[in-house]
Amino acid sequence: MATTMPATDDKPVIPLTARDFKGLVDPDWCAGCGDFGVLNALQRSCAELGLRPHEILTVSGIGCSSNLPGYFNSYGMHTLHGRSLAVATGAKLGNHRLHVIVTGGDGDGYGIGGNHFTHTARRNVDLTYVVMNNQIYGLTTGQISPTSTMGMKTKSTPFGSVEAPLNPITSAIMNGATFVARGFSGDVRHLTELMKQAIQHSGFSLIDIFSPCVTFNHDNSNAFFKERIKKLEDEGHDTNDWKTACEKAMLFGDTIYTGLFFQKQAPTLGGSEPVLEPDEPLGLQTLGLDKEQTKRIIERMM
Amino acid sequence: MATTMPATDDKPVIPLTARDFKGLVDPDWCAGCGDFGVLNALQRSCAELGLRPHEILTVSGIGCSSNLPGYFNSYGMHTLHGRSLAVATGAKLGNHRLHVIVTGGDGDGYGIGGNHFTHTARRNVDLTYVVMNNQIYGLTTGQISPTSTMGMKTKSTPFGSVEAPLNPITSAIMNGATFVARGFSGDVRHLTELMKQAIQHSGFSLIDIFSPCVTFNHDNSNAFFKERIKKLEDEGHDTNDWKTACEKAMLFGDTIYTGLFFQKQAPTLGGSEPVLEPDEPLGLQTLGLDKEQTKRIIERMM
Amino acid sequence: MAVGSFDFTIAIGGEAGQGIATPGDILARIFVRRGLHLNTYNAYQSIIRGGHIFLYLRVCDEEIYTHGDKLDILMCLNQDTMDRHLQLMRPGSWVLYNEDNIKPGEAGDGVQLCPLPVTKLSVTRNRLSQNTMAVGSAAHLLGLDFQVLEESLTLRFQRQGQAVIDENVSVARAGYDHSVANFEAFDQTVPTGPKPLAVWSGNEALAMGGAAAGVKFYAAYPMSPATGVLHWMAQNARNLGIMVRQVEDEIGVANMVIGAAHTGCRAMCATSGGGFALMTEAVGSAAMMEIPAVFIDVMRAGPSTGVPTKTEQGDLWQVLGASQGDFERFIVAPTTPVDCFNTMPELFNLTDKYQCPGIVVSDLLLSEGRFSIAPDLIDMHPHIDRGELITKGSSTDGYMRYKDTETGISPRALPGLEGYVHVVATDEHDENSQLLSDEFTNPHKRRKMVEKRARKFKVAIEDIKPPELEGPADAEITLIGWGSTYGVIREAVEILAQQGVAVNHLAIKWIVPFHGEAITEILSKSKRVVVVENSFSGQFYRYMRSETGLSVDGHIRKYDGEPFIPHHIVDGVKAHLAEKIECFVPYQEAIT
Amino acid sequence: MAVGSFDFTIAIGGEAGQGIATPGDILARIFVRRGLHLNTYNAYQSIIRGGHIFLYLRVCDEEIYTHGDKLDILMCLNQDTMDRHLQLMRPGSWVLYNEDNIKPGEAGDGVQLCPLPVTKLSVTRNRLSQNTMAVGSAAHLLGLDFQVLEESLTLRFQRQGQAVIDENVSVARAGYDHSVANFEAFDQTVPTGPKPLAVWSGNEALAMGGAAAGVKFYAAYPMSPATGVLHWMAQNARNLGIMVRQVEDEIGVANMVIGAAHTGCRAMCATSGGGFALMTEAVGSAAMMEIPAVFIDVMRAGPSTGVPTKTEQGDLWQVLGASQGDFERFIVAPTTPVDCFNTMPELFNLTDKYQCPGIVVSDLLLSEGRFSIAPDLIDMHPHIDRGELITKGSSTDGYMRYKDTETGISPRALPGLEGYVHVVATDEHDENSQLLSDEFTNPHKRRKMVEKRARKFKVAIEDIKPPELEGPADAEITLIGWGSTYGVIREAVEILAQQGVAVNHLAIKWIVPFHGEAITEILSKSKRVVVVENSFSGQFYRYMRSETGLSVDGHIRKYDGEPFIPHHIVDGVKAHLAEKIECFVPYQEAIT
Ligand SMILES: Cc1ncc(C[n+]2csc(CCOP(=O)(O)OP(=O)(O)O)c2C)c(N)n1
Ligand SMILES: Cc1ncc(C[n+]2csc(CCOP(=O)(O)OP(=O)(O)O)c2C)c(N)n1
Ligand code: SF4
Ligand code: SF4
Ligand SMILES: [Mg+2]
Ligand SMILES: [Mg+2]
Repeated sequence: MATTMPATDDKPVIPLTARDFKGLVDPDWCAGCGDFGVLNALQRSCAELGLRPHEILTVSGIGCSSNLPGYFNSYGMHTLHGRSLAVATGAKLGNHRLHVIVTGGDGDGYGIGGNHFTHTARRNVDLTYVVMNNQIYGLTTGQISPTSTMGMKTKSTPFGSVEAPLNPITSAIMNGATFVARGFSGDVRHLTELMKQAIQHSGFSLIDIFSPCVTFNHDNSNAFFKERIKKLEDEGHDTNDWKTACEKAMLFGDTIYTGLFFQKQAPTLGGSEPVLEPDEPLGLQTLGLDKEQTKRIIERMM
Repeated sequence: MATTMPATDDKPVIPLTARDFKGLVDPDWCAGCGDFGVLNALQRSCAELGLRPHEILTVSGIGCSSNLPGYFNSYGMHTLHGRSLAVATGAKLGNHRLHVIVTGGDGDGYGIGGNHFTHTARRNVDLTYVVMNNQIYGLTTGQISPTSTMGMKTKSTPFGSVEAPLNPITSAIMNGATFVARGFSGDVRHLTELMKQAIQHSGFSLIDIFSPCVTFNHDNSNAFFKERIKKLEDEGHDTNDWKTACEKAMLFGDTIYTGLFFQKQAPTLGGSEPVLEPDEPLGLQTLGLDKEQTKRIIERMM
Repeated sequence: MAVGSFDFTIAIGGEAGQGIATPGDILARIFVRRGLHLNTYNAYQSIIRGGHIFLYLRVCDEEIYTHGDKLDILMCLNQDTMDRHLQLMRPGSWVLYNEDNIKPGEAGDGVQLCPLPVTKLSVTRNRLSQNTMAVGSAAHLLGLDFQVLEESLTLRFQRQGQAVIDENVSVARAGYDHSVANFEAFDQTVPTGPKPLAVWSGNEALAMGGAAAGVKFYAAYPMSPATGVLHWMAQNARNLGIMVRQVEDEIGVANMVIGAAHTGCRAMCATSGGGFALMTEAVGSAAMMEIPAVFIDVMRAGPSTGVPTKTEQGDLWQVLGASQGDFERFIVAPTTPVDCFNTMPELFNLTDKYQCPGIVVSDLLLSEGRFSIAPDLIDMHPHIDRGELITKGSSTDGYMRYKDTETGISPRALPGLEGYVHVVATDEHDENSQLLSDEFTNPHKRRKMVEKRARKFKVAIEDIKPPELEGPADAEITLIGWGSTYGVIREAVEILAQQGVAVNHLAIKWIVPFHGEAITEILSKSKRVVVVENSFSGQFYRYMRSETGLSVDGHIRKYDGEPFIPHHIVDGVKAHLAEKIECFVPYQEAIT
Repeated sequence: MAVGSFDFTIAIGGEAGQGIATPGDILARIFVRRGLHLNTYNAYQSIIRGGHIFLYLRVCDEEIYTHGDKLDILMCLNQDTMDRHLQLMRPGSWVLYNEDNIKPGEAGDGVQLCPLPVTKLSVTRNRLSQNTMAVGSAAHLLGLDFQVLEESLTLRFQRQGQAVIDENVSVARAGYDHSVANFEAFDQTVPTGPKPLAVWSGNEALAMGGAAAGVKFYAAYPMSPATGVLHWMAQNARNLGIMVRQVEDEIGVANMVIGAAHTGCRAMCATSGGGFALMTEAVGSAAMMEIPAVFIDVMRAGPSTGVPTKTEQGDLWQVLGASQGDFERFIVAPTTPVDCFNTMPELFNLTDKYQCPGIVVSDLLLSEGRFSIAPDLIDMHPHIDRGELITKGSSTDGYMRYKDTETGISPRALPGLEGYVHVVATDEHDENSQLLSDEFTNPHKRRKMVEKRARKFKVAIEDIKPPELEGPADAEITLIGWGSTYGVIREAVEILAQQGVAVNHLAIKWIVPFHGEAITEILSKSKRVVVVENSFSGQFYRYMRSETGLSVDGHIRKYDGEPFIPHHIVDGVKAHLAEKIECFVPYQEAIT
């Protein structure tokens, strides 16, 4: 069967609601898990942006949070632990018309997936990365993650962690990410706005979200964040200023900031590749070379 | 055969010279390769610090630069491409008396080894990481590396690279490294001083070194650096100030800074682990449990 | 085995988060402290809340090797459990449930339905009361003194304080008394064994075996079903002086272990198939550098993420094919929990002697199951042999790390020693660890080094016990299995014997080196050979054939995630005896 | 083959950095443009400067499959080359060298020593003059017109401008003239083939085959000896509209390829053993998600980093054991450069049809060798069959990505299409891609899905041509090889035939699925079977036995990094005929 192009759908667009982005099954997250708020915000933001399910590809790794694509009505890939950003980069370049949204956990993204995080940011791949950062490994029943705080007691650190946590915000900024924000699953409205901006941003956008694990992380609970969180927007933060952005992102005491820390415009990886210029996505192109292409190849070999 | 402890050597110490750190074979690097300068500086610094070959463990990955341990007279491990920091962490914890010096290339350390770089920095493992950053993959005959500049033409990017380079200095600072410096293979004296400081620093020290590849990188040559490099020391830089450090590290135009960008004191990974307190290195301890230990284990199971 | 005179299985079913572990634990402790043998299997899902969890606790007055074929008490914590399992209950069994929210189904003949009026009897609104009450009732049904249960509850809730203890005791009492008044108890009394037993899981046995062998460095990245090893190590790190690290990924884990091993630590790590895939490159590097280190792959149902909480023996070829090129490494698949323990010191001695990696292949069934163990079977002071290890400095010249000796074994000096400075390398090197590529890639040196390393393994097989046939020599069928299927085949063989079917059993533990000749010799006398495997493609059979050329007469395979229970094998043997079939795949009944 | 009437080998030796490639290239071009067949092998090291590099250029008027057994012209660029190789020169051969800095050794009878007074004759001080002068002399020795060489030089240095051309032409002329005056030339004239041939390497053939198959996405992390594929792809990316990416590591590569493949791109990547080790987890995930993608492992001598510039067939078990669990994937080992090319479209059609990964196993010898090829053998417009791929949106309801069909193949819809929204997953899932673990891990659903996927491969073997025996049916010995040894075995068989020894040859290309029955049938008629392998442990033999149970009569193996040349096999066959030995390992003479 030859590859043909998909019909661009010309039916009148009926406005969708968050409910239209509900997946086939209900989440199996623990009652009270922060991830519900993240899912909710993502559904709202896609609806509010007027996106349609088949235009979106969610890509995740493995973890409680990485189960999200199964609960969300769109194309989805539930890939390997730590590999979502690599898969997503391939998918975005393969079909640059898709809105690619990568969802996962702090272990998945900053632990095992850390190298892809660094390099996807650096390359400014045009996708949105939503990290449900609960500062713990949830699915494997509670071990430290790269964002666990010093001294935290978990099954793998019964005497308390002795490792300094990674700061995803400052790392992302320094690695070249062009949109770096932090959200809180307990503030769905705010998170929805951040997600809308992130999805609309052209380039690599990170939203690191405090999404408490009610079962295994009793240190960083909903209440913990509720009493500390301040929004950057409320203070007139300058999102062009990486220095202040980093400085504010480093705070994790009485004040913890959420909001958009940093944004800049830069060419995206796909945008810099002339191969994507003929607007038809690579993955939907008809296969087979033409005479001219063939001739050039053979001539080179003579 | 039972494990016994090594004889602590009580012979009078004859001062060593750089020549004493010459390895069994001569380097097979191209004439003019920057790595000669790095090797030279490392030999000098070890001699000047009064270290002896058997007290040092060099650990490398794979690459032209990673061949260094074979050319250096000390214990050495020439491991897998990208894995030197992980191996070195294990070795340092296994015998914390060793001076562990990790040597390698930009591809090895920031490309395939990027995740270990992030996390070894964060954990503040007490070792010195010497990166010969030639902004290219030398051993594989010339492809872009994560530090190659935009537009650089290589065998894998014949039309020019479209990826923004990673800045090892700012990344290291943000990932939690406690000693972050940059050197130039063309200034062996300066590099030697940096290395001495780095080796003496307690915690994770990075020296990213411009070490030009004369064969495959014609953009970033010795001459290129010679005319641009300024030393931080000459300007009275404050090594406690991460903001200025990052700002200065970002410059890669008419001025390029070398020197110590940032340093702070923080507990090291080994230092935080009570298991290392009985000074005898783990790897040299006599094996076998005592009665008390055994009793405690069995009781737990009843 | 020989099923004992007392052989009783309690199953508790509910959803994740309903607290199944606690009643299971309380009951388990009562039995083992009484000196009874225990085998538990927990059928669960990769979710933290919801789903269907089903815990089997089998208790016996003789040694047992599986969770068995039958259920005596079914404790339903939710309707789902009732609906799924009631039909499987046989005459003489009991079904306990909270009558407030669970409707019983149509019970079979002789099945006693035991509704508990939980709300009415409860002194508390705690949602876990139904569990404790069911435990109380079960205690009565088993003819246990309430005091025994009370002691166990007290111990269990000790750390939570007297109020919690009191609450639980009174709820349990209510259940006990209600049961006395309403249900007919078991007609046997629970026997008492000669002395109290302990409880461990296969993972704990692996960890403890490592500790006994002198492990000083343990690194891990969490992955089910191997995480139990990490948890044990972390818990005991300070007591035992073991450096335990959670690392950024499995690649880091494996390489860190190699680094620590190089400095002289006995070092190990455990993961499951996906994590092991990431470790393979490092395994090859350890072989090339000739550094001993131990890697454990606890298999779960694959491929890929697969079914994280289900068992399978599907990683054999991955382990055999770990990393590029030919190299020396041990591969061993322990057969029982005690064997998990004993394998570790044995393997560490071998990897030290032959200076190469060792790989242990376990699986979810063995690693996560919880089993009784007689404490005196655990030898925490095994023989330790570190091989040709140099641990003292010297001023001798001319040390060559990869000296080409007659045995292929080159004396190994630890970094830090004066007089032995050397570099180890993953590139091919000469005797003095100079890279062949550094000068000119000499094919003769290359060949010599390949042969030097390979020579080590010419004799290694002699250090390993050949497998032995269990059961009658003139059996109708010889069953071959490997690793964790030892127990279920053993029990099946006994059941068949009772039924007059003579079957014998060849259990394979050592995969590399492989006792191909011994196996060929044994099987040459068999009338009919059937291979039992918990995988789809018969990975073990294909491996055995690759090493021996042997073909067999039939297969019994399972790949639905649930483990074999004895009657699956019994049915398979009968099917093979009845007609010539290639492969028997048992129907998994318990949970539909 | 049948060695043609003209069969000539030139070897150029020197150290890295002495510019061996250029004279090699110039000579190669002359021959192929003349329509002669070419086979080159470059023996080099993993260093950029120094060491010993030895380039073989074999030219023939008939098709050839190896770089052969003999040397006709030896061009020494340094003393080392003279010292190492002079003794191997046979009567009727020439040894060219710069008399200014190279001392000749004791030449054998009939070996013509041809000193070149480079400094005296040179118009320039360019250190590469000796190379060009030697080329000039070689042209004369071969009886070529100088004009032919001049044309070739002009073409070669075109981009560097007229001055460079002139300089080279005059140096070459000096060498040519000196040779005319002093040395005795070849007594044959170099023939001319029917039409000009092109030159490619196995890596280029793989890349071009991919491009012809419609590859739209190529990702790589550089690794010898696979990097040639990346370089070709990068060079041709814009012409062909292929997205080519260099990625941070091989894990990223493999996963990126899978992502791109999922959106409909034919996608591939190439690496060597160590990189493939890192990709294995992803290979398993592609199988579970049922995404077609192609992974190439170009083997080099292992284990671990091994000998990066040397050849071996040591990754077979790694590829067979790639990733945990049982899953469907194709594994194919092309036998010749043209076969490398043709394999790609065939494999992409299969992976599309069966929606699973495909793995190509090549090796350094095949991938980095440079060979002549008749352009009309390269079909850049092969048949493309994407299988059951849905590429148009629809409003039909009820699409299930993993529908359990009769063939096991479920119609595959690309993301972006309206009406087919679905999730793919590496966790075990049901027909509608819901995770089994999400609700309750149903063993029956699990079994059904394993069987659905496996069913795809029940018939796949029918799409693959069974291997065929080449040579006389009643041969004394049947040689079996796999992948790249095709050529050397083929030539050895012909040499043996000329010597009156009847040998036939069974070359295996498809590893999975494996035509075990066809092979068994063929070998059942063989008098004596000997397996030829470029590995220490006989990985292919053990695999063949695992699939067929077949044992064989002997082995010819090599694992010193250098490839087999025909007489190694010839010697091996004779050794096996002379006495019963298990394994013959040829002595590698050329470079000691
Ligand atoms: C290669 C590999 N290693 C380990 C695992 C086991 N694993 C599954 S999820 C997970 C971590 C989950 O933590 P996180 O990403 O923070 O997600 P959360 O569950 O907290 O949302 C791990 C280690 C795996 N699936 N694959
Ligand atoms: C897993 C793996 N992938 C790829 C390679 C091939 N390889 C060897 S060195 C190298 C890169 C070298 O670059 P760099 O680290 O910058 O060192 P340099 O040679 O420039 O000093 C690569 C890709 C390998 N050895 N192992
Ligand atoms: S374990 Fe934690 S992260 Fe996972 S679902 Fe429960 S609350 Fe959420
Ligand atoms: S190729 Fe480049 S990096 Fe490698 S030795 Fe030569 S100059 Fe140095
Ligand atoms: Mg988490
Ligand atoms: Mg480099």
